[in-house]
Amino acid sequence: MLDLLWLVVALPLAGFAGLALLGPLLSRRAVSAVGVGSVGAAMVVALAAAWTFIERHPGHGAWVQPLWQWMHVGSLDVSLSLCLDELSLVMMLVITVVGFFIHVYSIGYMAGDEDYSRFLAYMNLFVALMLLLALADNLVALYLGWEGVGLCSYLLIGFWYRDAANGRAARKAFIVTRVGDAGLIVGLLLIFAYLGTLNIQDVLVRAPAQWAAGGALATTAAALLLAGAVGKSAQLPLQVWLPDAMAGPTPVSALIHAATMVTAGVYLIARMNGLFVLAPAVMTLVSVIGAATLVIAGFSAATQRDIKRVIAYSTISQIGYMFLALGVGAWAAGIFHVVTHAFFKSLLFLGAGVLIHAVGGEQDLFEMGGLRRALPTTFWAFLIAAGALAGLPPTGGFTSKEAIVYFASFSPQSHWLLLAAALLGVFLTGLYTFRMVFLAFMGPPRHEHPHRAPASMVWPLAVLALGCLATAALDWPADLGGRAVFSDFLDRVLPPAASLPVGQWTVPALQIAGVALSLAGIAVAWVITRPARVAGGSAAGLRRFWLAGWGFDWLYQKAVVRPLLWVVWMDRHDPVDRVYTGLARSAAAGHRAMARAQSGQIAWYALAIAAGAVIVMTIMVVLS
Amino acid sequence: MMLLCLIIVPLAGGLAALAAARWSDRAARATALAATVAQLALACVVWAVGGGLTLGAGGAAMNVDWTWIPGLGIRFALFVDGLSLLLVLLTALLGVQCVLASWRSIQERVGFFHFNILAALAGVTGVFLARDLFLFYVFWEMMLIPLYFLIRIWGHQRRLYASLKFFIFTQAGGLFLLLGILGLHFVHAANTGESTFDYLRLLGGHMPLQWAMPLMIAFLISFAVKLPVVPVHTWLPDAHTEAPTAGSVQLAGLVLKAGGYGMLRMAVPLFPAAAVQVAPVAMALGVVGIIYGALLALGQRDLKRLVAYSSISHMGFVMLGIFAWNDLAIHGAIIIMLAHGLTTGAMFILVGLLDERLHTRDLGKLGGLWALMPRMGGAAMVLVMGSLGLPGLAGFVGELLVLLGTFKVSVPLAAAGAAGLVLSVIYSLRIMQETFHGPRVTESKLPDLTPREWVIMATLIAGILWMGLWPQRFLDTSQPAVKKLQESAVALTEARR
Amino acid sequence: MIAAIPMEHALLLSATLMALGLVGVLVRRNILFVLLSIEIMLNAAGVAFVAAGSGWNQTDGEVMFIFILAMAASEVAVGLALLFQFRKLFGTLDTRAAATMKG
Amino acid sequence: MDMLFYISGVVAVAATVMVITRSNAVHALLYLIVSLLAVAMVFYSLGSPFVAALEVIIYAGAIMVLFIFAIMMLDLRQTEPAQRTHLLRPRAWIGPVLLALVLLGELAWVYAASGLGRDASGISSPQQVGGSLFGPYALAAELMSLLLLAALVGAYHLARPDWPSQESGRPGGTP
Amino acid sequence: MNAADVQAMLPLIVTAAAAVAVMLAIAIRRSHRACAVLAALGLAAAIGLLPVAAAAAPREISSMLMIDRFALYYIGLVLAGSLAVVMISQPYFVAVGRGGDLMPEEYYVLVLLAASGAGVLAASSHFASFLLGLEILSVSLFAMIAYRRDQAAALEAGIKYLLLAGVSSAMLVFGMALVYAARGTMHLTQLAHGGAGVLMFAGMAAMTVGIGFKLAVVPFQFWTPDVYQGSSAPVAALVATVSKGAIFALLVRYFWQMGSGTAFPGGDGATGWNANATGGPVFWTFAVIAVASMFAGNLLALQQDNVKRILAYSSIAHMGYLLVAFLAAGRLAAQAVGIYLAAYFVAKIGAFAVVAAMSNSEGETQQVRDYRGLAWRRPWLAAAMTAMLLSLAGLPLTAGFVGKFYVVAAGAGRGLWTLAVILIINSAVGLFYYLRVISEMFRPAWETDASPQAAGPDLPRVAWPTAAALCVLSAALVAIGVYPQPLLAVIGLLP
Repeated sequence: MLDLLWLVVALPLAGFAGLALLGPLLSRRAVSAVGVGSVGAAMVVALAAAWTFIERHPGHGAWVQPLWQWMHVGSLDVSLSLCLDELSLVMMLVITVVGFFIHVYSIGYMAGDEDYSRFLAYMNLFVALMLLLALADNLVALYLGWEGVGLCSYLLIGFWYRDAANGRAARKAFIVTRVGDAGLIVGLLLIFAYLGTLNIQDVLVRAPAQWAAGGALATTAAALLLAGAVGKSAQLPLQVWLPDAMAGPTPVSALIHAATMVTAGVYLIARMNGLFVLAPAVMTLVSVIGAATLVIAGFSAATQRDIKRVIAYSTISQIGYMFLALGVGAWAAGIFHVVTHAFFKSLLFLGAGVLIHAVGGEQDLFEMGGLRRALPTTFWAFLIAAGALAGLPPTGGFTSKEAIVYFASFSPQSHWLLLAAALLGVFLTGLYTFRMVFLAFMGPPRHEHPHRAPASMVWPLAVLALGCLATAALDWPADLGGRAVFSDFLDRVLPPAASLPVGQWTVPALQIAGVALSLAGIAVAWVITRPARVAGGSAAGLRRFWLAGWGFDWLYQKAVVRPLLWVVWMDRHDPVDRVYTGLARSAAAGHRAMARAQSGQIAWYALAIAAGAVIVMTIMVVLS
Repeated sequence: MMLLCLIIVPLAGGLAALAAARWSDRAARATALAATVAQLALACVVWAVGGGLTLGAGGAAMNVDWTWIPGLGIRFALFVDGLSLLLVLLTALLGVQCVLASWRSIQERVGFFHFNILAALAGVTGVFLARDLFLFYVFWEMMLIPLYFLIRIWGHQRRLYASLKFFIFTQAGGLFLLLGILGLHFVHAANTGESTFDYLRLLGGHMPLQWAMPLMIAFLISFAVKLPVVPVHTWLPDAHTEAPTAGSVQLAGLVLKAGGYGMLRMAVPLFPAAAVQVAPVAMALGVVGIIYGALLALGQRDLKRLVAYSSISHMGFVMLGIFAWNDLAIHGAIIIMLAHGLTTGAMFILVGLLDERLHTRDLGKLGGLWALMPRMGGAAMVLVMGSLGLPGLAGFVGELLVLLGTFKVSVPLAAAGAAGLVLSVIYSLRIMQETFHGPRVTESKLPDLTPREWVIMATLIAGILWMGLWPQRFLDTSQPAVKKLQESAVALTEARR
Repeated sequence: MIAAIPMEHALLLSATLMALGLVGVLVRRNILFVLLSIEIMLNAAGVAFVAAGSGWNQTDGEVMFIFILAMAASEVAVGLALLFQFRKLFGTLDTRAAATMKG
Repeated sequence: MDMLFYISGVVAVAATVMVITRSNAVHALLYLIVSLLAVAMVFYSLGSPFVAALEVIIYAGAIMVLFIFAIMMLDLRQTEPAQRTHLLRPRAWIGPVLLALVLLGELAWVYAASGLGRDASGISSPQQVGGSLFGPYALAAELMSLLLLAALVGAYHLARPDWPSQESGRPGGTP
Repeated sequence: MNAADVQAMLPLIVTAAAAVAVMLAIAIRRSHRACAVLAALGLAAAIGLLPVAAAAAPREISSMLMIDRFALYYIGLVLAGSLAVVMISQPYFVAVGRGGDLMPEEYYVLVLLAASGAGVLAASSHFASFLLGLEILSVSLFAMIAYRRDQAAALEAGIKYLLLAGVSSAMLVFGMALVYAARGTMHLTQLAHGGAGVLMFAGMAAMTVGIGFKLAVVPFQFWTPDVYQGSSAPVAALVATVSKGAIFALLVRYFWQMGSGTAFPGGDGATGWNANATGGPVFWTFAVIAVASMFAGNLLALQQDNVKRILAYSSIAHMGYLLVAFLAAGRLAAQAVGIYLAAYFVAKIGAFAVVAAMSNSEGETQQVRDYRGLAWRRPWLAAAMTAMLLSLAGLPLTAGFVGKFYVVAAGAGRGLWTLAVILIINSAVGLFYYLRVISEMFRPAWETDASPQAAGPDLPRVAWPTAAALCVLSAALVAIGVYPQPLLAVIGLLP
């Protein structure tokens, strides 16, 4: 079954090719069949492959399926190969499973769109490239997937291309992530230059052997990879693109900007764990970035009016948690949060999609309200997801977040500030999540007849809600009687997280504190969303600052974009050309001056001859 | 003989097209198409026969070596290796596209037009195949005149200015090449007593640095103008912008490659010791080109001009790669040349198609065309992505290899080159945004790609994908040639170890 | 008739005549006078030849003088013919009139 | 005989100065004839009587007469006023005279520096000259005939009257 | 003078005899066509006799003419050039002379005389033949330049050329006298041996004025554009080629020997200059002149609107280029001069032939704008003109390129890098004005609002002699450009 692994990537790719080339010719139904079916088939193959992998349990190692040689020049040997190990397996499953349900959801959500086939084509392409990213066994192939999903993100954010604002958002996403990618590519260069390979396994073997821990090379390499991760995962300081990326259709937000692509940065760091371990400074940086991001994004999320922007900021914030986890060495916890986050965040987006659909495209929370009765299934699914996001038991979110909070306090790399940030984040998460829930579902209904969503949109919500709950079982805390199945599974490829010795009651205490803080946040949310206060939803002072995402956009506009545009503007006529124009002008001036000497006057010509005679005579006589 | 045929076929085809035009325009087009297809087929045969050829191999069936001007040891000699072969393949492929792309857009003086197209093709092919430096120079200049006419007669509004500028720049550069070739000849003659212009004999001759340096610079100036390298690039935007589509394709796809080829084949291997000294400056100029070209591309409103400046940016990578001079960088430079030929060639054709339909290239007057022409939009998307170096497409392979190679030589330059990738995203996406995306500018119905146009685009895009996903076939072709080049330029190769 | 004139002196005379002829060519604006001045210069060259021939005790100088004479005659003949036509078309002999072509 | 050379030399120079400064064509021509005669005396003093005779006969005789014909035909006895005022302006003279002086100075220096030390006193009879002209220089003499032919044809073409439709009023003529 | 002498001089004798024959023919009956045919036949016969003369070469004839292969090559060049000029002259005078009283018959006498004068110059080995050859050429040219005597421009050109040529000839003769005074001989081989004193150099300086005037190099170049513009196109072609080519051959022959102490030919691989001479007075004089000519010629032509003046200025620049080869000296330089002059002859005469072909009784087509769209109206004429201009610009596959290549090669081979670089830079500048003309000719019809026919004057039909001449010239241009070996083999026989 593992031999068919390539199909996981190839099926969505084939779906893309079919839709791109033949899309306009196919019926809507056929388009759905191809677009969703390809991902569904990929999911089946992925599950089968995963099952085989786990069952056969090929020892401590990865299963590699070489596809073809990509480039082989001198010492560079890059092949396209798929590599299945515990980590990529997890990612593969998340991508295919969550991806499949989002595709199903899209059938209903995009039903009215004239570019339906194009949409599914892009989505299929995305799934294929994301899988390639996850399964790549070398950094170049990973980069192929990395850039490829960036392209899909760009295409899908700007899917409704007629609105120039969407196009702007799409370009912003591509360009900002590309800034990070420039760092990533330099990191690749550095790794190849000093380790002589770009194969991930080889790098992880050679790096500790050749590079001293904490050395400059390891630190630089890790920092450069981190730059790529920061860009892709919308972490400080490159987080600005993600809120704007909400311009795309909601399934896109769910799939790309919540469940999969934005967590690629986390995946990259986890994938290259052996390298990051060699660079403690960078590890600290990762955790600091994560902590700072989660707090900053949390505040912003709490002030947004647009439901999708709330979720977007929450995504940034949650990825901050993941970074925090990675930074303190809790690899499995970080990845576990990726998994749970994929479920509850995509569910949130899909739910938001239903809401938006219901109220006729309106995204402003303050224009919603009271939708609980009209959309009961959605309400309950959304509630479960919100609970997971807020870290309430018994959801997957609870387990993963508690694990992160735990390691933030008791990992050898932990610091009380990290813990404080994590806990503050928990509070904020509860606050903004339930502010959203309350504003959307509670209170008096503002819409007489909300649109009912089709079944294809509703049942994926239910499945994902189940997923939110089910994932909790994967790593249920031991003190609550669970088993760390997931962590153990991943610990075969990732370094096990170290922990300081802790007392018996410490873990439950932390859990209680987490839940309590979350509940406190919910309570605050309840208070501020009371109808009486809703009217005062106008932004002022700090709230406006948070609403605007801490002014990062403003800063970049002033510090980067404007100067760049100024340079471009000054430069647009190619100043170098002036030099040549000047040369041509001076030649023309020379021509005019000399042409004036050609006066036609015989006397003048004769004078020239006489002068010439004198000059020639002088040269000859003087030199002889 | 096969190599001679590669040159003769387009030349004869050009004359035949000129003659056929008396009969009908259609006949002229058909003749030209037949000639270019024949050349492509011939090139493919050479490729199939001797994939990884090294210089001089292949015997008389392949090569030609006739006495020409014995007094100075000038011979009519052709050779081929993997490097030349790849570029010849590109030439032949783009030749077909040029004829196809002009099928409808050129309605005036059709015979003369195709004569010029094919003559330029023959010239470029000759440049890639010439073994004798004198012959190389002859072909080098020979391709200019047809291109001049293409711009002058069938160009856009500022064709007069652009054609003059193009001609004078490249010819001035060419004259320095002439000087360099002669200097090389005489220094070689003085050292060995052998009067020859044969590349293979001039190669590896020991030359004192005080001679090698000025000669190298003379060669370099000429190639830098063609490539082009900032600050001798300013002919390019004007020429590319004002040329008719086929002219732009030839300029971008072929003429620029001649510059890169010259550097790879001549400038460095003939003067390795001087190249060691020049390399830092040359690489820095390459990086300057990458960034300067990208900045200028950002500032343009004319779509064609934007693409033209992006060429400067891309060619900066070629310069960087050549002077980094390790196997990775050289291969990268070769792949970039090929990729740029396909991508930018296709891009110019695309702009031509837009111009045909909308009669404007002003980005401010375009937009929202996806709804009208989704196929063309899709093609444009692939090309734009190829231009910004998306992995999986041709350009990325080259850029990656160049950067990998450069990093081993100079970390800051490699980093700066990588930074250029960010700028390339900005201008490339702007193309997409302001043509196919954004609000619609016209309500009138515009035809999407016709079958002919579809074939052009599909071929080129297939090539781009092939080279992006499976470049090994190309790398294998050029590998022995590059190895030979490196062995010739021992000094620089050593310096890079 | 034994004279002991240094050759330099004769050559100096010729040079002086040459210079005067040159001044005439440069200063005069009448075509006729310019022609006259050219005759002076040719004559000066003749003097130099005769002096040199005399100095080297050869007849070559004198033969050359004869050729110069023929040359002067030819130039004058064609020159004066041109002069007539010029006067006829331009109505003047001023060299400044012969400046319609320039630049 | 020395004195003859120097005196006639001075006369030649003085007369030549007069030629180039006169505004009246006939006067100038007469001074030129004086100058040529003086040069003939110089030739004589240099021991070249045959050439001296030729100078008088052909130069002063034939060629100058051509000029006189021309002056008469063109009615140039009265000079145009513009010519005269031009000649009175010193600025017209400065440049040419300076140039000529530099040239003369250089030549004088060259003569002094070259140190020939020869006397221009070789005497050649008309016989010798003739012998040489039709001996070693026979070919050149033939060429001279070609030269004169060219002059003849050229002058004839340029100066022939308009034909067949002769313009009236303007003087034309043959030399 | 014996039979062998006569044999060696046959081409010159035939040319001169043809002149006499034409004159006699005129005396019998005025017939334009007959005169032209006679002149052409005479020149063709003279060219045909070159191998016969070569059989007797090298041979010095009565210390006046050195008929060696060097001389014969340039005599051949001069005669061929004259023949081409005769071929384009006949239709030209038919076209422009319509309705006037122009009597073109004497013109052919003058052409033949000029050709013989030029031939004498090319073979001259004595000041006497130098002086007389030059004067035969000059006097013929005086009359030919002003030949269309009803044209003010022609007269103006004639007067200018006559007066200035008179001054420069006087300087030349004076210089000869000084050299003679210094060395007591006027014979080249004797002049070549023995040292050169300051008096000799002063003489050579004065001679340089005369030679420089004929070559039209700076600062003796001023007459060139005016004379080219004013004279008939075929005459301008003659002035530009035959006169300059002969003088250049003479310059090479004389100045490579005078003052260098080295005999000519300078032996195998040896050069005219000895090593000291490269930095010597003659070298520096001509180096300055060459550089000034290159720059002045090209700059002056840059924005010129008159095609004939462009060709005039370009010829100034070309003489500057040629002087680089002259300065390089030696076997390669001799080849360079030979092939460059051949290429220059072909292209210049060809260009003037096109100008002549476009002339009619209303005048000559001189303005660049008159050539607008010529490529569409008269494609072959435009093609020929383009080829000529590209050759003058020195583009490959034309004769001009081979010439330029050899000149640069000669300069580079001698280490004259500065001059070579200046030459290169000037070539680039020169492109501009050649291209301007080409660009006008190929100006597409859709570029102007007016129809192309309205843009220029009515074009006459191209008569067959002109067409034939253009065909031959174009063929020669391409042949030399593509396969110069046969010509090089001929020149290779030079010293």
